[in-house]
Amino acid sequence: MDQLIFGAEVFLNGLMTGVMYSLVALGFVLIFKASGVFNYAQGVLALFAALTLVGIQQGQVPFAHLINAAFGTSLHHFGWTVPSILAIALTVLVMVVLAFLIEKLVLQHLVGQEPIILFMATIGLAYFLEGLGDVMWGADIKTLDVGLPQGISDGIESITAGWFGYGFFIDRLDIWATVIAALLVAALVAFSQYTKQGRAMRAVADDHQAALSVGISLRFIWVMVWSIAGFVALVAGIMWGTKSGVQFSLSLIALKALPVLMLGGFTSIPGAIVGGLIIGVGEKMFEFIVGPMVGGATETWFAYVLALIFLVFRPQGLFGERIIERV
Amino acid sequence: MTDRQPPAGDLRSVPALLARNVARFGNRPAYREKEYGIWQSWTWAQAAAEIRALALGFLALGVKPGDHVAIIGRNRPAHYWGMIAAQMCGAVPVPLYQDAVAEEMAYVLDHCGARFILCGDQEQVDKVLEVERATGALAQIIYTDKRGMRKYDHSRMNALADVQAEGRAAAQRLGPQLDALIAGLDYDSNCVMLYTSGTTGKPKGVVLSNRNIIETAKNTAEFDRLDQREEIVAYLPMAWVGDFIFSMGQAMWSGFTVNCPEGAHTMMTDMREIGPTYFFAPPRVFEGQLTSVMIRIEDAGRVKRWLFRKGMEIARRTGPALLDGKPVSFGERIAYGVGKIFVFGPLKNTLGLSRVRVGYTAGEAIGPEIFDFYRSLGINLKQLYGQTEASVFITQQPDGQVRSDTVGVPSPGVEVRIGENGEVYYRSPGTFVEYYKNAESTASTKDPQGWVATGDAGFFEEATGHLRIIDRAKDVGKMADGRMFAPKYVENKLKFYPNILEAVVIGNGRDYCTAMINIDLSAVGNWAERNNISYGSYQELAGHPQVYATIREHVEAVNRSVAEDPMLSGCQVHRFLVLHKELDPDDGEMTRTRKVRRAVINDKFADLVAALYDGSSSIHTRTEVTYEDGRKGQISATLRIEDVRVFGGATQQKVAAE
Amino acid sequence: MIYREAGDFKTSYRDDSQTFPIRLDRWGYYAILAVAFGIIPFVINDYWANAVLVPFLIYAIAALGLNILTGYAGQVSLGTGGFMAVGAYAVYKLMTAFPDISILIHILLAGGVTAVVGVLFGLPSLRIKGFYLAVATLAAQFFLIWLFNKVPWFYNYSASGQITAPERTVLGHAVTGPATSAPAKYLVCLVMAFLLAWLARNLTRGMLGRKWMAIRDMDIAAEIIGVDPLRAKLSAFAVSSFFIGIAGALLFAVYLGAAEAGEAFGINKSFLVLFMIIIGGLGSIFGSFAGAAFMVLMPVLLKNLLVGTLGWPTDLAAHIELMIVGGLIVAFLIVEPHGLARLWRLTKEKLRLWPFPH
Amino acid sequence: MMQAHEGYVTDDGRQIGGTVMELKNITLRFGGVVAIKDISFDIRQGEIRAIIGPNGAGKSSMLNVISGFYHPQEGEVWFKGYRRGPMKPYQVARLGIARTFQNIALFDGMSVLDNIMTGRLNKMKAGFLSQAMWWSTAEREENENREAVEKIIDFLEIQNIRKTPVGRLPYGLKKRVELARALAAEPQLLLLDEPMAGMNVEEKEDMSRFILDVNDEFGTTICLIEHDMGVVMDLSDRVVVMDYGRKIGDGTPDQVRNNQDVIDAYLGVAHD
Repeated sequence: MDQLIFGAEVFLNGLMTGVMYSLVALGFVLIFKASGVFNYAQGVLALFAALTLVGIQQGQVPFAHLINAAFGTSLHHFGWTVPSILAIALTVLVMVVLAFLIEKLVLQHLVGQEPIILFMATIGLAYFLEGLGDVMWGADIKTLDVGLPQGISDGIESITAGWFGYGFFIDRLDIWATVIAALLVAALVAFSQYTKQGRAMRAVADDHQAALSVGISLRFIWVMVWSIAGFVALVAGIMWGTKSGVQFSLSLIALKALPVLMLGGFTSIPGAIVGGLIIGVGEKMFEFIVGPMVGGATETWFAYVLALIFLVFRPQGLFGERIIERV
Repeated sequence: MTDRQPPAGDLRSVPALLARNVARFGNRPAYREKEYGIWQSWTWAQAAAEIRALALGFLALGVKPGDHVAIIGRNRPAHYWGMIAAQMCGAVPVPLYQDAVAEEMAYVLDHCGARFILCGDQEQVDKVLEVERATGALAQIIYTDKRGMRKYDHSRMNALADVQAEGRAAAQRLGPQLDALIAGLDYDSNCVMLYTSGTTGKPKGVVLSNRNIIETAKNTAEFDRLDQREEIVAYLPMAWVGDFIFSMGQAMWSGFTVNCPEGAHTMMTDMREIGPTYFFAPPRVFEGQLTSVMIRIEDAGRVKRWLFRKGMEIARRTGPALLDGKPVSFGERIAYGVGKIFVFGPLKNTLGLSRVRVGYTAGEAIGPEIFDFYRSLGINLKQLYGQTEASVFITQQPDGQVRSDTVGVPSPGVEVRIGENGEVYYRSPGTFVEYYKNAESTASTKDPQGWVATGDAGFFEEATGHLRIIDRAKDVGKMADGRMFAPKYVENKLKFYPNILEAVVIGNGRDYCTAMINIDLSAVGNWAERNNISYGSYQELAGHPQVYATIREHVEAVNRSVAEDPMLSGCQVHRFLVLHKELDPDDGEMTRTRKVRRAVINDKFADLVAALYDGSSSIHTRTEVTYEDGRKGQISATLRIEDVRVFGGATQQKVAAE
Repeated sequence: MIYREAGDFKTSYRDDSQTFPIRLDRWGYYAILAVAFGIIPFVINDYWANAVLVPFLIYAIAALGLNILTGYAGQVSLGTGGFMAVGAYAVYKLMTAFPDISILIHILLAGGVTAVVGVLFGLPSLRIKGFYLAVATLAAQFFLIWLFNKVPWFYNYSASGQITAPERTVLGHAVTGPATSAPAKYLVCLVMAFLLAWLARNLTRGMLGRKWMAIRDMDIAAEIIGVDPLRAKLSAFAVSSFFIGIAGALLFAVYLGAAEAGEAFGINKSFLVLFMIIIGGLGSIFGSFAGAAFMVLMPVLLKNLLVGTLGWPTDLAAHIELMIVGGLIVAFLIVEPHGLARLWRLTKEKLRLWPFPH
Repeated sequence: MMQAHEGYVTDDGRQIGGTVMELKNITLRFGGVVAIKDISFDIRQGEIRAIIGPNGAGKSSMLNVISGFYHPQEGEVWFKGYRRGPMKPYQVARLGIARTFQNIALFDGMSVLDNIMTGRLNKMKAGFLSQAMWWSTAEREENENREAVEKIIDFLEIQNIRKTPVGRLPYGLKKRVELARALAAEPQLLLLDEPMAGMNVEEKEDMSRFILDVNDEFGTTICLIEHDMGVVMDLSDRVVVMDYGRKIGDGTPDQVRNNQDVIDAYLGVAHD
């Protein structure tokens, strides 16, 4: 009985982690759909966003470390702090600029390259951004607080206690995260369905030539998509950052989005979400059930192995289109 | 009198030399051919085996002593083997020009009554079959390349490989007979028959004996200290005596390696790979190469072009001196060394000339700056003077005594004298036996004492004892006022300009000289591109005013230099025109060896000649031309005629006819 | 400019298809070997061994391995780190289990073990292609590392969870353990690198290599002309893993001496080696070495410059290095997707045509 | 007429042997779509057999059935007297069936030479170890096969591009290299998928010459699909005409030319 309830709790937590994964995965899907680029840097993007946010919030001097080293100064803070909303707004701005630069300096020159080359390019990009983030804001672990409620939700605990005589431990943040993520997803779906740019985006995804012929600027779409991805990354970054501090591991956690995608299929937004949830729940449950027998920490690989096994039987993922080979 | 003693041992025939080489150089490479991506090689021993098999096959096919075996195809070991195999059977090989058109071929086959013919490939076979009925004698066709031959009627046709196989099979039966035949060959038996593409009339079959070939090979090989380590590239027509002497005579005597390129289009790359140590090429090859070098360099970046210019300056200053072993200052030597590393070393190498120890050019006079260009790179390029009837060598330049305007001293064993009319006569062990089935022209060329008239006019320089050739003797004529007229002499000076491909100077029995000129399309065309002058056709380019201007400058320059030589100052060109078509062997205007046929030109372009002398400033003309595929057509054009200024000496200065 | 090829002609397919068909290249190659074997061992000191040469040679081997899989057979893998770990732990278990057997044999066996594991994780490649596969190989990476951390048997139940290489000797000279001399380390790695490079060349020049490349360039066509994709891909995985396993074994036993799966063979190793072959040149043996040299030397130089010369803090230098590496990868993919190997080939062509431009 | 199974003699006097491949009542579907409907015909030893038809007639599908890339839902494929069950493409290749592709399928990363060498992979048996060590066995085998390949290179007159990377070649030459690769396998049956597609006139002439020469020199049995009617008629000994997945004609070029259905179905649309 207890096991079952524990299970249920784990399941819930899994769902919520899953939402996070879906969130990062969304970034991938958007970019992949629009530019056929498999953006490995998405995770680092989240890290970078979070770092920037914290930096701005706390009024850090960008590149302080570098400047100090170069000119023997000892700059650190401007001495002011920026309200979260403003900070977020500024960060979004930064991400847009970043998106623009990426398009201008990288993608533009790689048009028409094989996907695998683009993929490798984004790995390089990831390294660059990681380095940049550290050089700009310093590599020390930062705590991020944009005023999201944290700590165990007493409400749920008492209610559930009322029901099962056992109170579920659920972090308020997770609840918020879930809600925000859900909203974001809804918003994105709506965007891609009902706005002109959104449709343009899908058009590009289906066929670059066609998109061009109907007068959609590829470059604009790409900048837009990367900006959105940047924004999504920011949100994800905020969530993870608030939960477990802003640090390099963030980008590794974001790596989990890859198996998520392989489940969901690179081209499907709902796929990304479902995939995220499956992985989230899956790894938590697996750890809960099998973990103890094998010494735990199975989360590190469960997602990948699951995806791997799954792929062998359905190479194009849950929702991806079937590939027919012709000669 | 040429000594009648055979050389060391009794190497009285090519097959005998082959046997000697097998014994002496058995495992050294004798032949190589670029095929299937690599240089297929045969040692002397292997080659000898192949040749013997072929010879036995010939016997089996019924080749008899005295037969003529025609050979037509590109330079391939198999074809050289065919010649030797024929000799083994006591037959006489008759190599033909592979680009000969059907009629020419028909005449030759008919004239020599060849019973066997060795063809390179389907194309040649087709030609033979086309003319077969013209020549009754033909008994058997043998072909080297099997490609596409499957469908042919093989009742009188065999693949060379099959002939060899048959020969090997019959080795037991026919071996002794073959050995007897080989033993039967002596110093006076015929070695080869070569048809000279006579500048006039039908080709003549020049019969050369073993003595002719072997003595010449021996003397000249010793002259240049050739040995078995030399590498040559055999790419000149097999029917040309030069190729026979180099790739057969000297190769057999010295035992060096003959390399055959994959085909005409790969010649240059193959040449680069092999890097010959002993190299012969007619002037036009060197000209062509130089032109392409210049063009390619022009496309290079500024730095490279500067480097190249600097390098070549140094080379011009120092190179020839170093070659002739003249004293050169230490600084100059250093400079040359540096240039060698960065410029002409690599250049020579990419041209495949860096290993050349002895290089010859002949057949036509070569332009001084072309000649010097190669000399200055450190290539020991020399000139020789010769003709088919002499087994090539009459005079040649010893190392260190090389000049572009002489043809050197008499080759070893050759006596040379100048006739009273200025014509050059020679007598040598290489002197041909006879013109086949043409006793009277034999008699008219070779007197009882064995002196042969070259048909060229020339004189020995007192200072150096080197021979200088002025012109074809019969072309050396007198002008209306009795002054000496030597068209070739002037034409050569004209042709030394890269822009001028061919020139025909007219003036025999006239008051003054005029010239018809062919521009060099590659050179002039390139110049046109640089000065973005657009042109639709050769004809249009030839008629372009600026082209005319350039050509006139050249002609004037030539006049100036001609004027310096009192004996020839009368030959200055007063008027000229630029021809609207290239002179072309297919139109009979030149020989296959690209010698101008004056008679043909004189009547073919009679109208132009007239115009040159009637003072008119332009003329409209129609000319018949032959296209590659043999079809004939008409082209018409209006040509401008321009006057050129002439120089001092040209005024009345009679020369007594001595 | 420096090439003199006249007279350098081939009379057999053997000569024509040799590794260095041009005489000058051949001499250059022999010269390098002479220096590597004949001179360096006598002048090498610890700094050069540990900072530059030994890691260079070891990573060159890993790069060769990954290049066979990715560059020749076109199967992208992000599991290199994991496979190196297999090599490391395999050699550790062998060393400790059979102390009397030569370490060299253990190293080779470690390669063999890795090959088997590689084939195992290669199986999905028959169904999965492109970066789906790339991601799938991450499973190998993370699972293997987890395995080595969680199963004490692998690290012989040592308290630290680390593996430490005991001293083993070759011909009386210690090649593992703290007492190992610089020349010994260097020579072991050199010999291995030399032999494996030769092996790689042989495999890639022949029909097996052509099968790999055929699969890489157009797998359907390859299958239709008779390539069995299963065997082609798995053989690529096996050979590649063999190389990488040996690299891992050397990295642990000869270079590091002690290692912990997590930080010694983490995902970053996978990327490091991947970068080596991208920068060096996919599908090129020379490229594997060039890439390894580049990725090993660059940090050293940067460190000397930023930390040594400018006196900047090391962590900053490290971050800047990250940026530079990342930037270079992107730059290379944009400018010269075929890496240093191609650049080298182009320069060579120019030199051969000198003084002509074409 | 010539449905008799013991060969015949062509008008240019070539002896055509017995049946090499026979297709019986082939039907091929993709999901609901019927690509080929109940088609039967045979290919004889040493003949040049053409399958023609307007675009979308199912030619390519037919070729893919013959080459074993598609497996028909109904019907039988007989090759050299054995019924061919479903096979992997590479197994079919080992039976001695080689092909070229409509949109060239060369290995762009490899040189012309290597591309053609791949054609001989079923001829090369050297084991893994001997390749790894480059033992004499492996090396000898390599060089022997190189020799065979060089003969083909010479035959198709592509010596000067021997070592060029295939990616850099112009279209026409690529086609030739692909033919070379197929020939290198010394196939029992050579399939050519639109060998003339996208070629200019003289390229087409070259290609036809080579096809005829191949058939003549090596006696290779050739089956080609092509929609350029003119070329096919000059090349082939017998022609199958397809339209909308059905066979509407089969026989010598002349017979086909005068076949009313063909004239209606094919020649009509051929001119658009």
